[in-house]
Amino acid sequence: MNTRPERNDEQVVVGLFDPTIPLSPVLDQLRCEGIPDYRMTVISPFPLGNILINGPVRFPLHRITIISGLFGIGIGVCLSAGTALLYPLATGGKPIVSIPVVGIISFETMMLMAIIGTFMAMMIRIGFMQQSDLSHFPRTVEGAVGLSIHLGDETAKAQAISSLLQKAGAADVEIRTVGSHFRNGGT
Amino acid sequence: MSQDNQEAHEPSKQPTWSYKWEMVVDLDRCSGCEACVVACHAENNIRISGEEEAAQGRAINWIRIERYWEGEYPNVKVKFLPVMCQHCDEAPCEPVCPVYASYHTPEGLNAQVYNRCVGVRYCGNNCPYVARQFNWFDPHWEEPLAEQLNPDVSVRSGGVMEKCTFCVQRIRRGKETAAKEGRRVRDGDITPACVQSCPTSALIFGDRNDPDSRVSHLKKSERGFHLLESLGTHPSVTYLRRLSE
Amino acid sequence: MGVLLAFLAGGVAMGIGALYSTGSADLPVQDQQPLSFSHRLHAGTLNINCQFCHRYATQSLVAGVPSMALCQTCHQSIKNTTPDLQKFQTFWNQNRPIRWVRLQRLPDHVYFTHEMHLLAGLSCTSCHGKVSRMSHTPRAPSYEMGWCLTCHQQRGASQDCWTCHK
Amino acid sequence: MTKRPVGWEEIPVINRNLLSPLQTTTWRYFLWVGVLGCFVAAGAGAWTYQIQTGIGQTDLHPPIFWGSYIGSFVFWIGVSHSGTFISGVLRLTNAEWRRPVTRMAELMTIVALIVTALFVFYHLGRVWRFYYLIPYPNQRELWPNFRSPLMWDATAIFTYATASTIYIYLPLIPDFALMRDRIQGWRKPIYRWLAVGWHGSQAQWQTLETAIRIITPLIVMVMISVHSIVGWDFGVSLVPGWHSTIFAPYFVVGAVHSGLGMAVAGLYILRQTYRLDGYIQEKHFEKLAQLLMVTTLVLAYLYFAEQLTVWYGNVPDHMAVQNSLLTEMYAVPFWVMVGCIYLLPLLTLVWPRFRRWPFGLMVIGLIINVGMYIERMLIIVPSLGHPRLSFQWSEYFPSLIEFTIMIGTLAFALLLYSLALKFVPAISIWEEKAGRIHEYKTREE
Repeated sequence: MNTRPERNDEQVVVGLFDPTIPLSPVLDQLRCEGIPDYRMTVISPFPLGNILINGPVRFPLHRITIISGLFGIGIGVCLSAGTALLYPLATGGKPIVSIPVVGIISFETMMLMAIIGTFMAMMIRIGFMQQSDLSHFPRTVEGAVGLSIHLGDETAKAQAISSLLQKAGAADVEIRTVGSHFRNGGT
Repeated sequence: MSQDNQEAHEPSKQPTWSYKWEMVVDLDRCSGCEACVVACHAENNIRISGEEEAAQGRAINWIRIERYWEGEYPNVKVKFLPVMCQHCDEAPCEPVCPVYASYHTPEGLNAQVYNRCVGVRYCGNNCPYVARQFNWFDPHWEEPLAEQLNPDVSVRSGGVMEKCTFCVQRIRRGKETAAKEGRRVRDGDITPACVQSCPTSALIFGDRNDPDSRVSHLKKSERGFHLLESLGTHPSVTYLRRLSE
Repeated sequence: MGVLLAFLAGGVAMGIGALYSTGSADLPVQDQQPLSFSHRLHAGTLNINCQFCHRYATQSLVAGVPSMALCQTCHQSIKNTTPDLQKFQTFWNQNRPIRWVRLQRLPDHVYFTHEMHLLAGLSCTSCHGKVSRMSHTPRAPSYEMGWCLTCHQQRGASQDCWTCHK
Repeated sequence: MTKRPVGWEEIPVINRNLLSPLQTTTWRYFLWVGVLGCFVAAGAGAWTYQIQTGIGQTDLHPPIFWGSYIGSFVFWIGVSHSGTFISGVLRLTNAEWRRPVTRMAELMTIVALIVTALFVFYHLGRVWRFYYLIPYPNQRELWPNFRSPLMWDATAIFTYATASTIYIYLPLIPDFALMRDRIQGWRKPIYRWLAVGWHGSQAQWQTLETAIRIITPLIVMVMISVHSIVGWDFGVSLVPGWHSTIFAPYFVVGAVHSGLGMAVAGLYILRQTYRLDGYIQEKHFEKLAQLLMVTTLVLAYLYFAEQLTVWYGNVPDHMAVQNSLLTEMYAVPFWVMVGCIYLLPLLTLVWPRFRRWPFGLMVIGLIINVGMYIERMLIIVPSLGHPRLSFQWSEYFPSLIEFTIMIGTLAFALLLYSLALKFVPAISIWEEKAGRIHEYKTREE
């Protein structure tokens, strides 16, 4: 899943495309060349909408939301009912464990936990997807859509792929070698 | 050492009695003299507000005599209504307190724990009798007035809600005396300051769980009513209607 | 720049805090008694009952500090060999009270009665510790609410707030 | 005024335009911040004075135990609904026009929530004991009383504040990444940290969008619950004039009403200050004006329903409150309020031409907020001033200290907002880009 290269001198072909050019045909061509999906990364300054790469396995974020929401209900019940039972003090004819109160507090803690849980899961997920600094192109900031292909062992394909990208309409193609000097922003 | 050897750790064998403190206010006897107000101030270390604050409506009184006028001069009739905390069984002030500073004691008293109070003042809003009073500033007594403070009642700092306690310090003492003698509190053992000072005996205090107590008898009077009874707060203070009406 | 600002802010806060806390903290110096009275000697070696000196414990809220006359019942027949005993005699001769520093304190909002606790069968040492082994009585650790509550729970005493709060 | 470019070439322009407020600061900004700082200092001084001497520095007295602080609390939490409503509900309904508006409104939410929390502290009689309100295990073995509506409130506001912070942060991540790349200096490491290694790969976009999609409906529900609970603070009490079932929905709509008003006003001011005419267009104002029209009508309907019920029921305790509003003590503020939040918006917003007039809308937005501030006070004071035992009837007007604190806090809100604008772009940059490309593509087809 994580494509961070193991070796230091891995080659990466990077193509920068005008965002109006549809990328799916390019990706299909690359697949024909025998590049597996997990070696390709599409980088854009805004979401492209349609999913281009069958990359990482779908992430069941909603399940985490539900689980942490249920956990939140538990917290709410503990707070509103549990603490009242720990030191029961009668107040104004209201029961020690008052159902509407438990409902209100549990609702709030459910929402709190669901949102925090979803957020944490998402952050961890995004953090894990932080690939090599190579996949970071400052030029995408200016509006280009980047397509990077990690070659892995097949370094010989570099030229072929680069011309393929050029033919597909890439504004700029670059072959980079992953090294430690790319650490800071990759320029 | 002699004390060490006699350490006794079995729970206390004191029998416990259940009490339900109640007050009866006979409006027919109330002359509006406000002796109760003064006595209450002295007994309960109530903050002296002064002229200026009184004008702002901030004078703290745990018991007040409300005056209602009827008719036009010279045919005026005045009605006095002593109002203190009604110690409601279903007190609206209690559940709204976020920190349990206001709660209901097992003896039916509506308690205010001053040191727990953070001063959100919701209880004050929700009391339909406006019986709750707030310390807007720290209290101050000129010397030597500070020497006459009641040591059994804590001095409330600023920012704290307070109200009539039925003189809980006297109740506590009465119960302790009774417990030492191994008996139940007798009717008349405990008199809150207002009751003690009322020259016309318009105020009567006692234990409703004691069927022979004076309050138990007076509560059954056909003159009896509760203040704002329709709100369903079940007050522990019963008023007796004036006879002249 | 940011770090500098943080340090500056922290320094100012600490300075203000230090100024603010001056005089409010309990310093060991403040606990210095006018005479070095030893509980170990009186309650331990001499085995005097606590309530011989603290005589009001069974009858009132406070245990009470003995009057100098009470001390004198024994001390009139004891030779003033130590400087402290001589100091004591000076106090007595000059008709001056000894201003003991109160070490066991409860806040104003707590209602505590020695009487009821002794009546319930507690001993002095349950709360005050083994004073018979203390040559210098230390300031009592703050009697916190949770500490009181634990005992009340164990012994089935009342846990109603108004039992102890006034 | 910036010319609005077409197509994807405009992306660098968007970057430049929207990041420029973060990179260049004029002397006017410093002056503005300085002036606000003075007001904040005055407010802080007033609060310190109040803590030292006592809460009696307010004009509160029995039976009016709540006053301007709680009124302001309700008002500010209402303002906080701007962000959640605009960005939550509009995101939920996939309204394309929301794009340039969301970030500003969300920032407003966060700032308003901070201010809201402040008013709780101003209000406390013994603010140094505020930790009694926090549920944590302690040696006293006592917990807060969750049966109290104030604890519901505390829980709800905590949830809302946390959720809103997360909710504004999520769409900020790509922008933080952009600023990490574009902005040098002391802010860069902060942005790097906040961008959590964002590089814009499709998988990251997918995860982020899923998270936003999940959290959006949740936060809309939280928003509704928060102001319902604020309404119940009043509604569940016994006080005549408060004890009403309509309070929860009425408060929610009222909150959205003032939130939208504030958003319109803020939008106009930002557009003028940072010359964002190319981004915030008349159509955005028009949409907001339409929403305002809806909230005005719904609010007026709910208000009428409440007052009608009281009037027809003719219960003396309740009538005392209503009479004091309609004809007696509080008649002037009441009718000003009616004019500000119902009549004026209705009379102006019905005109289609007015709805496209940004300046006019800003004025209406501010008037609505003045009206809503009065309305919050009028909910609290007349009701408390007329308890059932008429011997205790009383009146109240905020003291100088209260005014100073309220104004200082308003300045604090503006200051926070102004400072935030130097740290985050006022318009969500990536959403703006996505919107442009979306527009471009649909135009091509």
